[in-house]
Amino acid sequence: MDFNLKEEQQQFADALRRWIDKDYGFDVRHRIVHSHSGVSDVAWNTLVELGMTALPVPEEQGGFNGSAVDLWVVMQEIGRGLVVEPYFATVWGAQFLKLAGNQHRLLEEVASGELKLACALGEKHARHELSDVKTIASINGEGYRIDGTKTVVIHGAQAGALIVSARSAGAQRDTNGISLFVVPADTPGVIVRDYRTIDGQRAATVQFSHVAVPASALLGKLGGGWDMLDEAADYGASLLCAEAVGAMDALFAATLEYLKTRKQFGTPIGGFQALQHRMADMYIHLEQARSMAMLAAARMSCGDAEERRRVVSAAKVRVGQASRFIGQQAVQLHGGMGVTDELPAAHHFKRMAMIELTLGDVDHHLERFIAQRGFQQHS
Amino acid sequence: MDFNLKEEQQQFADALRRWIDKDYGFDVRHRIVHSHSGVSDVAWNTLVELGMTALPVPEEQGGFNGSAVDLWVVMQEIGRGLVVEPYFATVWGAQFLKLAGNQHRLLEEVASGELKLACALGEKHARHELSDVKTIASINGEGYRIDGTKTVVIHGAQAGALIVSARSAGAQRDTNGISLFVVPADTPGVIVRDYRTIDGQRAATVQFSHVAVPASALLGKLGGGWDMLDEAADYGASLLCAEAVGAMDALFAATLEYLKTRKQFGTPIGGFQALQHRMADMYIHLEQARSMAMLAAARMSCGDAEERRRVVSAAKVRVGQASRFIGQQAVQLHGGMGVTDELPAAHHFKRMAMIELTLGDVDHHLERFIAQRGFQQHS
Amino acid sequence: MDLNYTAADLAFRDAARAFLDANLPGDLQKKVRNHLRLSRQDYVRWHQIVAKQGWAAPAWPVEYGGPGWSATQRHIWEEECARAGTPPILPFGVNMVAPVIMAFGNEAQKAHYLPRILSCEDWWCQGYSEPGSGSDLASLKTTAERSGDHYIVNGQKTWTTLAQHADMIFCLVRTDTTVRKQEGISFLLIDMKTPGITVRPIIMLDEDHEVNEVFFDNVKVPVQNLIGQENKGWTYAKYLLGHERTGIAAVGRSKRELLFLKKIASEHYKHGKPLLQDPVYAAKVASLEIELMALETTVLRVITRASHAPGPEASLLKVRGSEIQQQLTELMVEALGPDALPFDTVYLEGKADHAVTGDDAAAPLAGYYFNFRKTSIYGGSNEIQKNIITQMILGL
Amino acid sequence: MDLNYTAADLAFRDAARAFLDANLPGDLQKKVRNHLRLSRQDYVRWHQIVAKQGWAAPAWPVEYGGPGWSATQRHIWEEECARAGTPPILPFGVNMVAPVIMAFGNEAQKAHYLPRILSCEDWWCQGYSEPGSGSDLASLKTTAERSGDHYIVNGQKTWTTLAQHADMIFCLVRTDTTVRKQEGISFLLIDMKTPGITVRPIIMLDEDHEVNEVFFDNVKVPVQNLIGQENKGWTYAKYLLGHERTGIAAVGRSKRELLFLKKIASEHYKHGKPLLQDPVYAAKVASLEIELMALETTVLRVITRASHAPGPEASLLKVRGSEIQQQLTELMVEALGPDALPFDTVYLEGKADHAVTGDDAAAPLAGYYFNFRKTSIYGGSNEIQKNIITQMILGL
Repeated sequence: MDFNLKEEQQQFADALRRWIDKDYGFDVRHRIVHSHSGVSDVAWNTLVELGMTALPVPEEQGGFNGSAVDLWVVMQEIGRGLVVEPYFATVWGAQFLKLAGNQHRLLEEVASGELKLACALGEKHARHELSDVKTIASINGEGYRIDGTKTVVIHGAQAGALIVSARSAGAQRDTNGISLFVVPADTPGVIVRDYRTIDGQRAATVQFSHVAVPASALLGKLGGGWDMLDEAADYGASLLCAEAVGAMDALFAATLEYLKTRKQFGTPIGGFQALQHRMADMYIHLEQARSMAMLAAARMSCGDAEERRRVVSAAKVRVGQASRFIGQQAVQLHGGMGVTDELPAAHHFKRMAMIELTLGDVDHHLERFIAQRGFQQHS
Repeated sequence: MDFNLKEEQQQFADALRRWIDKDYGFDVRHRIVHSHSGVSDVAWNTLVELGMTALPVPEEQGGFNGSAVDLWVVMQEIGRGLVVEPYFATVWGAQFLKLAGNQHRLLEEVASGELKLACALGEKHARHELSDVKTIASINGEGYRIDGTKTVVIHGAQAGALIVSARSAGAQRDTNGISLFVVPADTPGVIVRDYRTIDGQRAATVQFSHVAVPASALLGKLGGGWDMLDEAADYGASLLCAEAVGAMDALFAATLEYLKTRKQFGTPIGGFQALQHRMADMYIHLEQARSMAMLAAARMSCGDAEERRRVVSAAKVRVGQASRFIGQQAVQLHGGMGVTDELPAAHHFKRMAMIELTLGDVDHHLERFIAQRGFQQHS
Repeated sequence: MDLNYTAADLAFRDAARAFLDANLPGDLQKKVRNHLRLSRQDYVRWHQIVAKQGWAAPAWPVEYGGPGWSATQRHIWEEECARAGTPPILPFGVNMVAPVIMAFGNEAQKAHYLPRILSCEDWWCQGYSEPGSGSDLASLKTTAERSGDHYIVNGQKTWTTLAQHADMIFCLVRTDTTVRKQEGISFLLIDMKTPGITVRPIIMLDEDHEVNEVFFDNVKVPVQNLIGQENKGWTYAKYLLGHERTGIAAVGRSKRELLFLKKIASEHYKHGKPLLQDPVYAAKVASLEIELMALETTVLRVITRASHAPGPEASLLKVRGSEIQQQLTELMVEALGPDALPFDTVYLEGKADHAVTGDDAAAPLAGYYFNFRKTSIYGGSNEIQKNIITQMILGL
Repeated sequence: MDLNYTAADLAFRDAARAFLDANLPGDLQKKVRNHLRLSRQDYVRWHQIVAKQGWAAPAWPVEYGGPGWSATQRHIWEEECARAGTPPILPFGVNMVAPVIMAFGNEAQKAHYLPRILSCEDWWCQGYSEPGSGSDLASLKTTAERSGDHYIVNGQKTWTTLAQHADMIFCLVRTDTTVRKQEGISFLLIDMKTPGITVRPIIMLDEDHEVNEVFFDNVKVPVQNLIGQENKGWTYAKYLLGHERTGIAAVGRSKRELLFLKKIASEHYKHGKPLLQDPVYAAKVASLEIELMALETTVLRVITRASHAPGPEASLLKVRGSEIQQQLTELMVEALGPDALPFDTVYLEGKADHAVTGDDAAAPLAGYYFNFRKTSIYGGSNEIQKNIITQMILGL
């Protein structure tokens, strides 16, 4: 058993962190967030140059064939640096293409940085349930026609192509009958409404009105998309866990520094035992969350779907609990400064809180953990 | 609105407390708990002399016609003093007789202290659900026959008569079809197995084998006992809330005293801020629990069954939460001494924990609170 | 012990409710209930409606224009305002500087300021905190040096709520640097239009402009703006801290928000059913509702005590009250799930009829959650409140 | 990063499991799994079975009779013992006094004591805490005055686990009262049969006799029983404190208890269905199971770090490990509901085949819950552990 990173992994992380420290500081990010587009081409191009977009792509398509653990290392830095470019959305979307297995051209474009992706899976009223799909896919000549509306599509307006779930059979909440498609964003009938999210990112409402796609747009089997969706969602959740751990690391360090420097009653506030013990509790949360996030990344490709679901749900739960505790307490310990827009602390807190609500919150994943067969066993 | 006690109420409480302070100290109680019978006739007689058994009984039957609030005052002192005599069981049982309305002779015996009561309501597998009744009541000539086994009957072996729930119709968990009886403990076929409970009290398994009772033993209507059972259970729960608040008061005071006197690192441990803030949290729990317990006692006879259920369940929840927090933290703050048999602290903790499990725990009452119509309303 | 309102109390409640039904403008009510941002005009408009009725300062003595209500009646009025969803009557004038002027101001100050506070002609803000003095307020550094008929004020205040709208600020300033820190502080009233005052916005984490820094650069303040005696300001500040603090529990507001939470949780789904019917989620709501019931009872226990004004028990109300408010916002955001992410400042400012996603109820809630982290920080952080409980109640 | 056991580790695990299957007596296993009280003979019997296999002291160097296992193997062995439900190998000899003797004892001491520890010929107990010195251990008052070839020991130790069974006690004693409190302490081995020693039981809140007070009244201890140098005892004690502390997380035991909890919760009902299927209860169990999964991974992170022995991170493991153990017992009692109340010491002591209520699984659990409040107090209370984290890891 070995918890150490490989040298190449460490190098990837170091390169990314160096760039963030140098060129993606708090003010730079602030300007990007408040710009019209909400993302920066310059920043994206740097991510491409650093090999980040090639990392998840198979070697055959010009990538580095990075594992979930490789991506875990990168996503931590993304979280630490509060990077708002559509990296997560693209890597997550690429996982669908990899699982589908017939999307070499698009993966090449992902690797080269030409193509950004977004996953249009959620719908109004579905909340965290990805099988709650009303969007319809119907047979349309040789291809398919898609109709419906997807909500809170992360970086939906910045993507060149969208991964879309649609129902080709079954009732509204059935896992059977769900089909997955990859749809170019400029396909007629795709209407994207871009907006800011409160954590400084972008999302969109994406409406599909009589959207005609060719047969080649189908990922996997018609009506048999659930297993792929479930696995890719786990992959996405494990990336978000890594991002959250990175954000927590940064927030924890900033809070510790604040406790050492901020004085009240003539002494650094870090000298007050009630605050010390709160920091100790935060430290324990952080390390426990880190352990679960590592385990989830390591088990992503274990080949046992129940074990994967168990561990990813456990990680999303534990990281969510830690995010809430560390986020809220870090703000509290920062006092008034913690609730202003002026310190990175508040932005880490906001990002962590929104990760909690993305791809299943604590209660959703507790329930999923409980639903796995192993939970009821007691011998 | 007035939260003050009336003078007579205060006098009852004071008299009881004076006796406990003087004659029912820690060592006296220890000897009683470890005696063969587990209760003391001397102590019981004193309770009778102080008017405690007459308190809940209507004036017509020689009592003081005390309200739930009057009993609340007394039960606090019982909790503070960790009194192990079957006072709660008797007062609770008397409430059934009062609600039934045709049991004057027995109520007179309760008032005079001759008769102790116990409520044989729980069954194996029912946990907190008092409607989960397998014990059968069948027609038997002019009267009834009772067959079944009741478990964890508080002070079952010390009682002269038992209040028994039995099913005369309906399925195992129906509220309809439950009948209530009062059965003399010496009735042939009643087999009582006495044992200690971990909080220093007594309970019993009570088996009913072909127990024949006359028609006059029926309390209320045949098969229509549920409303009475539900109301009397709320009455019992509110008494237990008061007892728990009394125990918490005593435990809180003892812990505060310990923090002021116990020294470590050359200073009273009450000087450590982490412990100070824990005590502040305990104080808040205590006052919030006290508020809810008062409200429950005050609402017991409000005439609105849903409001009564709502408030009593809320009180049992809040008192349960406070009991757990204050109990566990008091032990922790006492350090090693807290986990020994040698200080009252541990005994208050144990009693509070067992009250949590009696007449519905936190989750049971949360669920009952949610089940009331008002909960889902939002305008 | 009788835990019911008297018939007189109930009649008072009906009267309050009838007044609110008749006089609370629908557009203001909608803004408040839906968590939209209020403009200066919104606050002033409501204050003047209430002032016209003679109810703008419930705690003031009748001689100054108060309605002469009992503590219970004041509580009922607060409850009813919260229930209806009125804009708040801001405390800085009515509940903070006014009691100090009444207790320690001279007759000229009373005659000038109190009617203008009551009518909202002057909008007041509070100049207490400084960048280096938060919880340790007495360490403040802003100085006021006597120069003829004026004080010359230099320094900086911070966390000054809605200073951008204010006509007047009451400040704690240091008038003697040679003595123990509590003994060199004075209480000064300053016109915000005086040259040398600069207000810089502090943007909150929900991008709202709610608080400010206020800079004083050789600001000339007439000596007649001094309250009471020079160097006695700390006494007046402490007097104020002990004043009228039960409202801090925000029970009425939280009761309204609980209903809003239940509405949100009835309109968002889990497994195709309203989330409020999910056992795990419902248990959290129920637990919070019970905590709020308990707090309401605790508040009533405190205010109906004939003997004296709320003392250190107010710290309990502050701690639990702020936690309940925060948990309500947490559970709202949890109910929304991903729908909490969209952020639409245009809608929040009232400049669009609907939120960008079309979900008007959801749009403000994530910001509300983040913003309300302040409730456990301001007005004496919950850590400070626990220190007060420790010292004043527990004697540790 | 590879979070799987190696093939060699797995083979080791199989061997351990096979040994336990073949050698753990069924009656002992049943007692442990069902939370019954263990007799002296139970402990000794199991120790001797393991010692015969050469595995009684996994962390000892091979030269003294250790098996030469890696940290990962030791972890696996602990896991497998916990999983099977073996009585514990008590730490006072093997893991506490033995490392000190190895590091600081002389050759005669090593030759005499170590084999007797390994074989359990000597039962050791620990004389550290005193009534006035709990968390502040260095303030201890028990004195040892040199008198010829002996020390004369006077004073009192407390919380001495299972001293009623012990042959030997290792003590921290004060040999110099004139210096800083840490500098006048010596480390002494004392035969429990020496005249002047009195053992008084302390009864725990579950009425178990687990700890004791030990009184020393002019107890003559030969000087050759001194470990290392006089007045250097504090150094040896600190060495011991840093030694082999990952077991303190009790992950293996908690995994077994989690299964027991699930069993209990499957056999007790809510609304006619197994409680483990109730969403609210199941969420609590799941949350705890996840915390335990996380802790197991954290333990593995710590022990597989090649560089050095666990440092202050052990405090994290202690805090969370003890909390998990406590929560498991809480959830067990909650599952029982009223069935937790019956208390049957006759059955707990193994003097009856069945509990008075007939519910053997339930009978010990309330006592277990109460007793396990100790886990956050002993071995350095969780408050002390947080102080360590604060100082050693956070640098506050």
